[in-house]
Amino acid sequence: MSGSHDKDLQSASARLLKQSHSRWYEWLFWAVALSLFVIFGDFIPGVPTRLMLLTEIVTLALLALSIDLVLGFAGIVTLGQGAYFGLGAYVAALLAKGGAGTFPMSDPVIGLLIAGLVTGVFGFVTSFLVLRGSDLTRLMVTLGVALILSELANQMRWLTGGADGLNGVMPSAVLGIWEFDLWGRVAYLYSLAVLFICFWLSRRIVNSPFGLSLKAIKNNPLRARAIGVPVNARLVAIYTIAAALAGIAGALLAQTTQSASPDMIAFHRSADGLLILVFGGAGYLYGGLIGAAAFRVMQDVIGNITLQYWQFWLGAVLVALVIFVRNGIIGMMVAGWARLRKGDGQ
Amino acid sequence: MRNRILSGLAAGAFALAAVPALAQEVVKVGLILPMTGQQASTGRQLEAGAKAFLAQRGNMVAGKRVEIVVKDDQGVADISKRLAQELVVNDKVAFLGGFGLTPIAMAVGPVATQAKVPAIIMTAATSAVVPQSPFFVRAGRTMPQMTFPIADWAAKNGIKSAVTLVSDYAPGIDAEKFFKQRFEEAGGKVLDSLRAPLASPEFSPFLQKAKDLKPDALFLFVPSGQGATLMKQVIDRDFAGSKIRVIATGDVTDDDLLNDMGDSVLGMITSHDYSADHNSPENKAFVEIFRKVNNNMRPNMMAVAAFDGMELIFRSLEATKGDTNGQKLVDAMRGLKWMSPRGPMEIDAQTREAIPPMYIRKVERKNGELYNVEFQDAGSIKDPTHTHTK
Amino acid sequence: MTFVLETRNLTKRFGGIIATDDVSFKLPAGARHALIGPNGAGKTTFVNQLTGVLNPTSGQILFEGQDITNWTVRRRATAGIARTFQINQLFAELTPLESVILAINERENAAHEWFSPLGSRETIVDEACALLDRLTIGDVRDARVGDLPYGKQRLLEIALALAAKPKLLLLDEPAAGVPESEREQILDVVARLPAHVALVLIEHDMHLVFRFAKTISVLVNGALFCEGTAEEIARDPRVRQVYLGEEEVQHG
Amino acid sequence: MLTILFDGVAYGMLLFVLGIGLCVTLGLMNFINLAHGAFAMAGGYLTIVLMNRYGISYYWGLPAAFVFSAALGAILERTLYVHLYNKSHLDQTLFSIGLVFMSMAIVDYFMGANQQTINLPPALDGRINVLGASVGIFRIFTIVICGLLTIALQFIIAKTRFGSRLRAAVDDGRVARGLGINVTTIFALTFAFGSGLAGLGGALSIGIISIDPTFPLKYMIYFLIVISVGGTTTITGPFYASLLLGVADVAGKYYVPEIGGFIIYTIMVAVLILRPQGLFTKGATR
Repeated sequence: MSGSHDKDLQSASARLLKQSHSRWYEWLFWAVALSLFVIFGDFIPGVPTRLMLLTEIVTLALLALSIDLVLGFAGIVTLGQGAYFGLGAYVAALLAKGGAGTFPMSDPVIGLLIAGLVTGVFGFVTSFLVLRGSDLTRLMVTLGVALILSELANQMRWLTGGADGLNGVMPSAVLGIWEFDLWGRVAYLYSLAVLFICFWLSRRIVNSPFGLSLKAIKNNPLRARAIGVPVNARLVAIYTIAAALAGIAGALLAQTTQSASPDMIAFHRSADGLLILVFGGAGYLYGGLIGAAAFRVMQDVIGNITLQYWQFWLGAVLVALVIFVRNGIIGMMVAGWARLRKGDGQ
Repeated sequence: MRNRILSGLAAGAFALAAVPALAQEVVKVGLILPMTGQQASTGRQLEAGAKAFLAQRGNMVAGKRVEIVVKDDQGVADISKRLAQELVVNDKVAFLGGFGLTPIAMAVGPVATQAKVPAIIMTAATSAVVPQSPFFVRAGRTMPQMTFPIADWAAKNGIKSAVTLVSDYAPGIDAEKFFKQRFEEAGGKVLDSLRAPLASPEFSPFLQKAKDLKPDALFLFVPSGQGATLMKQVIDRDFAGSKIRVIATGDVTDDDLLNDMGDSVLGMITSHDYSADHNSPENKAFVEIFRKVNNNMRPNMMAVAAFDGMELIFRSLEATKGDTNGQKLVDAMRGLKWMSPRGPMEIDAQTREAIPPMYIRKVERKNGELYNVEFQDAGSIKDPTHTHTK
Repeated sequence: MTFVLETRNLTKRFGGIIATDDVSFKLPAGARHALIGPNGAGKTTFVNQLTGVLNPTSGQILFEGQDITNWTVRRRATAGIARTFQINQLFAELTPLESVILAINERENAAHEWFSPLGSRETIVDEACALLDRLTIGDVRDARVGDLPYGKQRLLEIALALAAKPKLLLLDEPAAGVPESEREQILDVVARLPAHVALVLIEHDMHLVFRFAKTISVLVNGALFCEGTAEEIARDPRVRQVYLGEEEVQHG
Repeated sequence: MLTILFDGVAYGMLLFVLGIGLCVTLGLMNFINLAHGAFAMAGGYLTIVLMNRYGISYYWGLPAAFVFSAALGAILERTLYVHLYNKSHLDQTLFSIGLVFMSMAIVDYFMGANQQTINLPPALDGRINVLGASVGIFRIFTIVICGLLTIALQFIIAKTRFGSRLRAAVDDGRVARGLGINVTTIFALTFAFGSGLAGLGGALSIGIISIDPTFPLKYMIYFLIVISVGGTTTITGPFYASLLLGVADVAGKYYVPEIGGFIIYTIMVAVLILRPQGLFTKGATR
């Protein structure tokens, strides 16, 4: 009896560990993302270059990923992630502009790290505002912070260029080797690499004991406190991390488009990020990634069909998705998979 | 699961690939316009203007067929930059054009420079735009070109003091700066300069402040398409009763909106290069064809900028005999002169800025509709801000 | 004699209402104590002050001789005060195993680890499995908590509290709402709780109280009405009158 | 000075009528309806069409806008919204944003993208002197209508049978059903009424501003600010919040234009931090 019991115990540990192992479809996902570079990188005659669109998707995906950490795992509803996105964009753009294309100030990687650091600090300071209150309160406080910051960006013309935005943003070559090119090849690979690293870190976070405590807080903060979880400290920590990731996403966008303008910090960034995450499915990490790709591709395709009225069809898809599906695209895939397995069993 | 993911990806890949391959003798013009959102009406006028040009002239020039590709920039700079890049790389456009707002033009500048593709600025009216790229050529007009004539007119017509109220963004600040500069040079005094947020739904505090300062005149500027709310509240505030004249650049009494503003704007004085009422055979033909192909819409200054932008493109292609080398095309545009629906047009050979004719106009009722009726020719003004060459 | 828990003149007012009225109370280590009283007697309010959810208006709370009156919920929890809830307060989306590991992690100060994956500390997983087995819910440790039958959820309530290795465990109506068939299982578990843990049972059910408690306090209108051994309380006519009498009426 | 106060009050009143329907759906039905502005837009455009195309008077346009938006609200509530009551707030947000996108495209298709406006009837146009300050007649008209509406609303909720049933349905839907109250109908009527008020607000607002297809998105933030500052448990909370925000916004832009843009956002954040339940709620802490 004791033998089988020991085996049982081992398998409990192993099963938990297995949850953090990567699956074949995850490898497939990243392999596909990488192969898109070859397909749409103007290497195959007749296939158009869409790397700039893909780069935009990658930055949006990183923004949505950062929202997933706070919303999908810690349960904080936020409409203010655009503030950190925009702040990161301005920091990176100012650095690249200030360095005028020379090392170290214009170096993209250093710019990215500094942008992440600055937004992380700002996220830490503002995180104390979201510790109390209901969903609506948190929504409005985060939105309020974002609106104030975007108004600041508009007013501080001497620094941000005001409504004109910043131009002459010249990040130097990535790692001193690869210059940003017109096809967006370097931009895509660079952003994809950054997304991968950030994703991998996020994945470790949510599968760790720390991540487990976040899920517990999301489920039941009262009980979490009662068993000794320092709820506020954990929320501050994850909010800060997410802010830094959003800042890195903004910095990526500023570097790859070589500009920064007030619309990078505007309300619609926060709204887009949240929309994309819910569209893809919150709480899976991949939701933001798949949501960003699906959303932007859909927007592009419908926009090519009906230039002026694409918003109608996009809206219709959102409405239908909510009515017929739970938990966005991934929720739909999970439900479909479950039905498939059930069918096999019969 | 595998099938689902794969089919999903295949659908995405198909979507990304769904751009037509190009034919040989076609010259493509990529227009990046705001077709949705706040500036959508500007985008519609620009597109309609370009369509009117093709309807009038046909689409063949120098043995090549000109095709227009329109993209929606959603008013967002980074999307515009991506669209410009895709138009250059995928559609192999020979020209870019449009650009609703200054930051959008600024974001596209590096692409035009890197790809050596001429980019025609039709809207963004800040003087700072064109120097950003050697491939920028302006078909519209700049803020000082519009504000100098009205400042001159005010100084000569008994107005000693003024308050300015502009939208808080680059062209607005340009308008404020150049009005003040010119008006004070002529001996006037600007009592205060007010700036309203770009998306402001409520102008009343600013208007009340202007009224309380009791100037001889109130000078207004808001972007094209945004004048209706402002004028409504200006009328409501009853400046005429306080003996304050209201003057503006023509953007406020936009042809697109003017007819809905009602009789209260009758007599308002503005300065601009284009009025749908301009009395010339070129303009009559333009308005006629424009209304015909665009569902009887009335053209405004955006439409004429797109029309002239297409004119520039056709004339430069004629000059290069169909050669689409960007540098040659830009060089061909320098110093071009032609008769536009707005009057005699010229491209400054040094600065690549447009030199449009300017007029002082007054809102009047004609054939049952409101028009900006030109009553004074203010001549052609070079943009005074840059003296750079190249 | 050392006391695990002591309150001195504990008083809580909500506006004009006195919910806890000058309660002075001592609990020895390893006690098996029951806190009873009619509905609205202030039992839950009293417990909420012990665990730090509510702050008393006046008076003191001492834990192992230390004044903990102003400590936070978390600090008390880590010091060794654990509780179960009258209405289940569980993590519906987690599994029982994850829930218990979470509690052990907090106790072992391992919960801030963000890089190493969950389950890499085998001793913690082993301990969690053993605890779940002891509470007879080892078989469902990988199910979703929200999907468990009610009785098993009640047992998980106790497991979560025990995971902290508390010195004092407050059980708030552990068998409330549990169907008769699963009731015995819970009573068994309560009876087998480690002897060194001081237990306070907040209960309505007199069978459960007399079966398990050695000492009893009766709370009426927020004040300590009387205290004594189970036999003394059972015999006390005043208690019968104010409490058991009402109980009869309720059940009748 | 007094003029600024009047302008601010009129602006605030307008915000109140535009936003109160959202407050009702959120506070009473626990539904986040970001598409609320679309109903206001529908009322505004209906009035424009009636006046400019059919020459119907503005005074008829106002009730027509109310009826039209209320009917639209009732239809959408029965066909679409009813599926969403049990979904999460996030799903509701996504859904109603989808509706906003659709409404913007629909209006763009039928009405065009440019700003549209109306000419007020002469009796409402112009200015008069009130206590030595020059005040727009239409702003007084707005204040009077919105003031009457507020009193009527307060009366309906506090004094009528419908009001007490509504309160019961909100407190506990299951119990109310047990008492024989038709909760479904009550919710549908409430939703339609809230939408109708938004439509009326839209028709009133085109007397002060012009309207374009981005209206629902542009005003969404203002509605949310009113609600979060005023709280959702009463009618009076959002009312005072609207007045406060209207006056603060107008006065701020008049006296300190440099920071005028920050004022309402700062007020909102400050209020939410100090009193997360809203500024004008009773017993703020639970």
